[in-house]
Amino acid sequence: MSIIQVEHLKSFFKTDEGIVKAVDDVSFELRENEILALVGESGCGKSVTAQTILGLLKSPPAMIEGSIKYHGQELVGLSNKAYHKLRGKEIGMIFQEPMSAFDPLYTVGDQAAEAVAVHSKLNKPEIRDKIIAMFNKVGIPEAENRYDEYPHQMSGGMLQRMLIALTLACDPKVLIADEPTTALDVTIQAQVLNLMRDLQNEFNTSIIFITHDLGVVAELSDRIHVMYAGKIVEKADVVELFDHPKHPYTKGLLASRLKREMKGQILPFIKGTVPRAFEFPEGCRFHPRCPHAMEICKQKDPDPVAFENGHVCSCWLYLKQNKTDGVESQ
Amino acid sequence: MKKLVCLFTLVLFAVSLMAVPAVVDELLTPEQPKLGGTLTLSVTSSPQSFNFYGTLDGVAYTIAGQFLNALVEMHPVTNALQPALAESWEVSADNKEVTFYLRDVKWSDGEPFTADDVIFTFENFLLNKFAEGNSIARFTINGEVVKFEKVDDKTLKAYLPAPYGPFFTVLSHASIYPSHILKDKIDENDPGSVNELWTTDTPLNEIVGTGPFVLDQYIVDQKVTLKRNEYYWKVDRWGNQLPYFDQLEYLVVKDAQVQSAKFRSGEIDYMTIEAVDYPVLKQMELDGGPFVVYRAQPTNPTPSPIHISFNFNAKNEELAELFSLKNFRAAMEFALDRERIIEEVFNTLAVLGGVPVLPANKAFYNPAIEDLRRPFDPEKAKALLDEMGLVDKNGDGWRNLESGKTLEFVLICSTYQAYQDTAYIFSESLKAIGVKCELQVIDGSLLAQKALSGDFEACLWAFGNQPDPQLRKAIWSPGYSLYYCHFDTMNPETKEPYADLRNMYDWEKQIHYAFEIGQTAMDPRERKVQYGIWQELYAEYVPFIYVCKGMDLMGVSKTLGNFHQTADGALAYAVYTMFRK
Amino acid sequence: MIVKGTNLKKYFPIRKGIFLQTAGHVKALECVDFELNENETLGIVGESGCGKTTLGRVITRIYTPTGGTLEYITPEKKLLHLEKAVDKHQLKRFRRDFQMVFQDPFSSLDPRMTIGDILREPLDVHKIYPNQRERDEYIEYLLERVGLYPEYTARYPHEFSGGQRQRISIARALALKPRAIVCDEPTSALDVSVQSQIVNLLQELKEQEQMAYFFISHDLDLIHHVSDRIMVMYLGSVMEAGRADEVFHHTSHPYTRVLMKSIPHWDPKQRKLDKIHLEGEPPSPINPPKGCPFNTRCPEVMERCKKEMPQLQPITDNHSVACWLFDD
Amino acid sequence: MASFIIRRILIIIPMMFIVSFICFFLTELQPGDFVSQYLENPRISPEQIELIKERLGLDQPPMTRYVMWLKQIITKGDFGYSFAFKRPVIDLIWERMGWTISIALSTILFQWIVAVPLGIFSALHPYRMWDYILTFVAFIGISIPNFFFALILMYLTNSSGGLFSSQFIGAPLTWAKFYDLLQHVWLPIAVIGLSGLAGLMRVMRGNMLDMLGAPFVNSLRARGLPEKQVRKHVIKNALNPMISIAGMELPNIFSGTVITAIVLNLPTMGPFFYTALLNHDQYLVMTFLMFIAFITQIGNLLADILLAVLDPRIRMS
Amino acid sequence: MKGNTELRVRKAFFKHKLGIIGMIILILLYLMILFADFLAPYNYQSTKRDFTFSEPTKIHWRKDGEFIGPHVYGMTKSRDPVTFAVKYVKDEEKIYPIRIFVRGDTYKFWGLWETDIHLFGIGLQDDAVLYLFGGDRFGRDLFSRVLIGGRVSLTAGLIGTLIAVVIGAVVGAFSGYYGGWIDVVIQRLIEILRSFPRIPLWLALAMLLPPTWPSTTVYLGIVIVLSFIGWMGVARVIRGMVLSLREKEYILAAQVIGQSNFKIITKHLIPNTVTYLVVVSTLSIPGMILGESSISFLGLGIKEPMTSWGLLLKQAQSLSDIQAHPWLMIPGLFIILAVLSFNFVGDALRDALDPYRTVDKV
Repeated sequence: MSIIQVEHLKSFFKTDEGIVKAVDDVSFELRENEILALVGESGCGKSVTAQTILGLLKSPPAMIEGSIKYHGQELVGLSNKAYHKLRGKEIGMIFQEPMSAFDPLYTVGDQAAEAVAVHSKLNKPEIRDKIIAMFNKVGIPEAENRYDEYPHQMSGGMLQRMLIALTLACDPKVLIADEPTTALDVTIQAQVLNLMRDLQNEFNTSIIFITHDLGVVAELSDRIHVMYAGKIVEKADVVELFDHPKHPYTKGLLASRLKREMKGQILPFIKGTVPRAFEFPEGCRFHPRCPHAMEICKQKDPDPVAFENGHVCSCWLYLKQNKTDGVESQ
Repeated sequence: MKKLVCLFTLVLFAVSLMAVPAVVDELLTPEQPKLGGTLTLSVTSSPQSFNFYGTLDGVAYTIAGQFLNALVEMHPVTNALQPALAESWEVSADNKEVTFYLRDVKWSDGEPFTADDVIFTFENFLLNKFAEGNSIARFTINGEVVKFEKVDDKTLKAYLPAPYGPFFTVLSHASIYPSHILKDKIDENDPGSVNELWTTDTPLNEIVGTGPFVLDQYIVDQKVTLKRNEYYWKVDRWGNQLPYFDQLEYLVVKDAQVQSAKFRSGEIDYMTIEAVDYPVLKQMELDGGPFVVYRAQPTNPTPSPIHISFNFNAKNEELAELFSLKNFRAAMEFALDRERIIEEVFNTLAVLGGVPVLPANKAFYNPAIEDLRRPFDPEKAKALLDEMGLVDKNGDGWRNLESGKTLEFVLICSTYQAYQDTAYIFSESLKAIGVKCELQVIDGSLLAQKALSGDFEACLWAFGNQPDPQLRKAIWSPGYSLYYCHFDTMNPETKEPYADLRNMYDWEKQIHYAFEIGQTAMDPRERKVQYGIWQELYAEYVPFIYVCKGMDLMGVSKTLGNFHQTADGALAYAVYTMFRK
Repeated sequence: MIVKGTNLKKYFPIRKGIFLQTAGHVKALECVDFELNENETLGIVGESGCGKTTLGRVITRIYTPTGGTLEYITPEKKLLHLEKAVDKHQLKRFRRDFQMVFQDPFSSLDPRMTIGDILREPLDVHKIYPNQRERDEYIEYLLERVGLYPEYTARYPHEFSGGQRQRISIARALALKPRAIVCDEPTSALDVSVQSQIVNLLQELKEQEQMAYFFISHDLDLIHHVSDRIMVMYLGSVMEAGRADEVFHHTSHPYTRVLMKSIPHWDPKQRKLDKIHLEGEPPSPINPPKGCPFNTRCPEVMERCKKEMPQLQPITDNHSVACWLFDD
Repeated sequence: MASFIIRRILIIIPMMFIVSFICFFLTELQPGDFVSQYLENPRISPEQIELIKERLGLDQPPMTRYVMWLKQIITKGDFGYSFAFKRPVIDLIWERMGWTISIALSTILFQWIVAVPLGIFSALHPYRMWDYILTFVAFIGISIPNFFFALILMYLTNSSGGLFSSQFIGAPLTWAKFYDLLQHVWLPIAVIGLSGLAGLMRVMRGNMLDMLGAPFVNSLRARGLPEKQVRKHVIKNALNPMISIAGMELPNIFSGTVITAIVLNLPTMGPFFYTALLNHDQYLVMTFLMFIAFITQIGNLLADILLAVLDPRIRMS
Repeated sequence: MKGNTELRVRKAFFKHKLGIIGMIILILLYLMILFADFLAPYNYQSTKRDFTFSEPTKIHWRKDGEFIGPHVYGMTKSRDPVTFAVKYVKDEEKIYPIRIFVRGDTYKFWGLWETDIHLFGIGLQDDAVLYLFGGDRFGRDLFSRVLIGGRVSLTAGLIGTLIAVVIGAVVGAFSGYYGGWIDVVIQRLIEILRSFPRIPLWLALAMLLPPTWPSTTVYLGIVIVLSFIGWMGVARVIRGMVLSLREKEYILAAQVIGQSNFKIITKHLIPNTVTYLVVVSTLSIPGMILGESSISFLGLGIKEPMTSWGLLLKQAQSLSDIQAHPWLMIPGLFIILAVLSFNFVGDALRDALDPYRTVDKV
């Protein structure tokens, strides 16, 4: 049962350098009670996808096509007013930089209360109680006192917890987490990831988790979609993907991981660099860096190929040879 | 506004025993008045003080003129000397003793005016060298000061060291202060403390006078209001107590154009007009505006005709030598296009104006100087310069000095627009005859400082003007404060001003002697002769090249009564006889 | 040995008010000892605010240490003291031998200079290759050395990607033929797929140029990969130090252990996050806790830890720990 | 917070010392002195001038006078004596301060009341017709010399400046007088206010645009706050930086009044200062400059305090 | 963040229509003053008695309905016997065609070579003038005077800003780079100086200029007075920038390679603030132009025979002047035009450069 159904989504921007195809023909679905990870390097379009779902991109300059369905309701082209009912209440979002996600002039408690008040009919003391309870739940010590403090008085880890508390206090069905731990230290990251896992179990929230860190993905997610240059190149169950990556890009990413036993050796790597958003190459966008690049890769974008276990990969290697069980790395 | 005088009439030195009633004549009251109302005039800044002996501020002088009187005064129109606080006086045969009989006058607070007030005023203000606005120089004759002595409450004697022709004239400027108010406020040990009396924060009921009005209200930087003095001692022909207006207001209007705007909108009843503004205002009058614009022969004392002077002791010795040559100065006069200046700077509303004495001053004006004036003639100027060997030696268009340097000098003038324009036109004319004249426009006070310390080459300036040449002693007498073109003639060894005849040219000596005689002469004809000699010498040797003098231009609201132009062109009015129609 | 630090301290004054009076100190480094040997990589690892970047800047003398000694041994075996105001020539000499590669490839290159200018600057300062042709050849050589094309000299930094810029940075550091390079998180701003390229380049240079590295990172795996010896820092102090293998295989300090466990494992079948229990957050370096800096979060905290600061003590030949658990 | 304010106040003392020093030597270095204006007056002799100089202390070396002046200020609160008015300068300044401050404050009020809403409006409709029109008008406002604008307005409205019609000067306060004041006072406020207004409006617009792009705005929207509530946050954040501008604006308002006040004949400090400057009424000039500098310091102080009250980040650091 | 700042600024600037219009006007204005002698039909100092306050000359194209090209008629001056107002009566018999490259007053072009060719005019005639903006009280050509006066007004602002920017950049850079006590002292000093009101301080400073200085020196003096106040704003902005640049790693890199502090400031810090400096300069020039005109308007600035727009406007000070000779206000329009254009350009540059507005309120 899918909560969010994204089909052929395109988010383009007009800039001085040309049209940026930040998200280009992306389709996926978010299922109930799962953590779906969107993984990719900088500029791959994962954040834009999230913002498009929540209608946070201004149009113009953004040009959005395709379809996003939330419980069957079409979100593309939805009025701002209708979105107000959706954001927070149905779909919540957490951001990479917890510090800049808060208005510096109001206390965290007030900001949380403001958000909750919009979506519920509770009176003020009830809201306060609810938020403090939520703060306690996310492990904020002295939640009562923290309620009246300002964002700048708090550490990043603390703020991120509060942002999670604030977002969950509105009881959203879906949570979009945009690199929520990237700005945090590993020890804090571990705490926050743990927290998210626990909360997801408790609240039965579906999560779209956006990150560039495969380690985090491996720890947390149920399914993974790998994005490269505005496209989803591979979709799979988390175990499946780590065990049997199919797309050369995914393989490259996994291979470049540092392993203890490789100390002192030359590390495998993907040649070249990530293309900039306004100069995505023609054909398969990965072909200039792909060790298996063929003539066709330079000309035509590959269509996704479905494998067993819901594993999907967009690569000419599989289209051409038409194998259903994929190709082992050479 | 206190109408200052320019004409000097005969001094009444004969015994005058008849008490003159304080009735103003027909000249000032041609129309039957309506009583009451407010007269609104303007001043250019807030008064710096209400004590005009304690400051040199012109506004203070203007306002004090409305609430104070002197022993004698000049008629506002004819300038004839007439009794004021002194009802009459007699002069001794040797012309050295004057007895004043004081009028029965009350101060505006009801206290009687007595001889003590006069003694008090002379002692503490007029003859107090610490008072900034004192008049010691005017009451000093041959180095000695006039003495006053009380005979009784209403009688007073003045002892002159020598016969002194302009005595009554200087006396008419000596306003009397109330001793009963101020006596206790003076710090005996600090004679300079008189300057701090009647400053602008004094409660206005402590400022009393004998004049037609008395101070009522002072709104900082906005308005000074005076109200009618119930005790004023003048009446009109019909027996009405003067003044007619209940109130006299001075609006503080710093900017000339705002003043002009206020006049046009009828907020100000009358004002003097700049020559450049005359055509527009006259046109408005013709178009039915609420005012009349008058044009009269110049009698206003300040400024005197503009003059151009050259420093005989300029730092550049070659120039100094040149400047002291009569022919050079004559050439400069030939190069001065007075007509053009009158036309362009004054809209033709100016007169040539003689040398320091204006033609309107019939008592002293010497018409002979008209023939001595050198009219604009660049050819003659060129010829004179050529004759002196000042020719263009290097062909760059400028004449050269003997040393080969370009004949050039710096002409300083103040920022006042008419002066600047005059200087500009003069320098243009000089350019045409190959003389380089660089203009330097500087602040008036700075110009004074430079000129009076001899730090200049050429200067365009104007002094105040006075009805009696004696009052201009400071200008013509070496060592005095305004003598500035020939510093060699001042004796550096004496501290008191003293002329050093050794370095004087003959014509300078003649001027010096003429004044020496004129000062103590009591016969007006003798004085006119002596001062006539001075005027002729000035015209001939041109230590100052006089340019011209703007006419008296006045805009007056049509609603004002008793303001008119007499048959001979003089403007006849006085604040205390005007009324609202 | 190239450089040795003993008891190094670095306090930053906190200035407040109109005349910026000192209102306290950020104690970024608290009594740090280290030494760097020739052709050796010393890895410094720790979380943000642990003082590792400060240490890197003290070593390169961007910062003057507040206390302790910093000794440099020249190739001629002369000993220079660098901790206080130093002779200009000596400092220059030292700078030539000790270079640095920075974290952010987007801010470490002057955007107004061409690549050629950037590489020329160190040569000009130290008057190496005054002959223009030789110099240009050398610059081209440097570019090739780091895997770029020589014709890049005329281009500006903004025309390059992060990985390429980091290569330019390395080339600039190499230009003076230094003995050691401080690498301050050289790969943390790079994309995962590019990171390995830079690591490989640095490793290659180490072997070929006999380079010594002072390698700073928050990434334990990376530190393990490149380092010969490592130091684990927490709140300005060294918690654990020793041979890389030793530290990794016999992790001793509770902090290091927690740190190790916190790293997400790239294996979804072995999820471990729920197994760690590290409460709270690091205290502020303005008010570090008394005793052991880690005592506020340590799972094995004892009374003594709250009172006394443990010193770094060897537990084996190549391994020292600053923890009372190992105080025998 | 309290210590912040105290420290902030204490710091004004040494600052004012330096200010006083600058003021003194700024006036001291000017060519000519107070008595030079007397040289032209025929009623006064060189001896008298010497006497006046002596009385006014002008014969002392500058450093001595400066020290004496400072001493008088500290011990007696005496800022010196106006050569022209023979009165303590502080009294003279007080007499004119009322109108000066009233006009300055009303001008600032006017600027804010007009500029802030327009700036917000402009920012919410950026690069549309009204934004362009407002921008254009704003820039015309900045670009007209004050005095020229005053002249043109006077000419157009047939006004003769001042604050009251002459019959109301000094009259007791009545509705008629107040109405008369309003009829006059709009001119200086409009003239002085217009230039700063445009700047403020542009800054407000810019702040708004910046804040609209700030990450927290996205976060607020993501929480489902209605646009109205989001704007409330944005406006509050955009207004804060304006407060310090208000502090800095004070000296500019005062300086705006100098030439305009001369042209418009206002009973404020400006023309008085200008005359004093031309008259070399040294203590008056110095004290005036000091006074304005002081008021500016106070203005900055108030702005700082207000900012601290409104911005927790500043309040708590 | 990516992309060259200058390129980005240039691109963004050219989207700003008002900015482009401003830029074009400025280019025209500066070209105008560059060729002022040549463009001006008359020498700005040459007086004509017979054309005092003559109103802007009417240019006619037709004579008796027949097109004969642009020409003006002869004029005779007369004075109203009652109001003494000057009147000009045209004499349709005397026709003077307007020609280009006409001979007139001689001048030294750029001070280099003497010539008497003017772009257009009717030549030197006794009874006719071509005064596009009318004449002043000496019968000088206001059009020519506006052109020449622009030299002072437009360059005073420019040079003043240049000086201010150089001082401000250096002081700001040192203050920001060294920090510590140097910074504290400089910042306090700037704060003190900024707490003086601008115009009174200008006036007080203008009073310092010895009035006996020749006009060209006064001009320099005014420029220095203007820049005296301008540098502080620049210094503050630059200090702020340097404070953030100082933390940039390329500055650290320069330190590490042993570059001297002086060279770091001059080679790395200041060049990287240049774009900002350009914006700051553009934004502070208008204030300077207005400042010069204010000072000159009050008579404390530029003096005759030199002229500036402010000084020219001084003639239009009185209401009767405005009424009788409204063309005297034309220099005011030029001030507005120049200042407006600078503001447009500055604003466009700022918008283009600085979406985060660090250079507001200089």
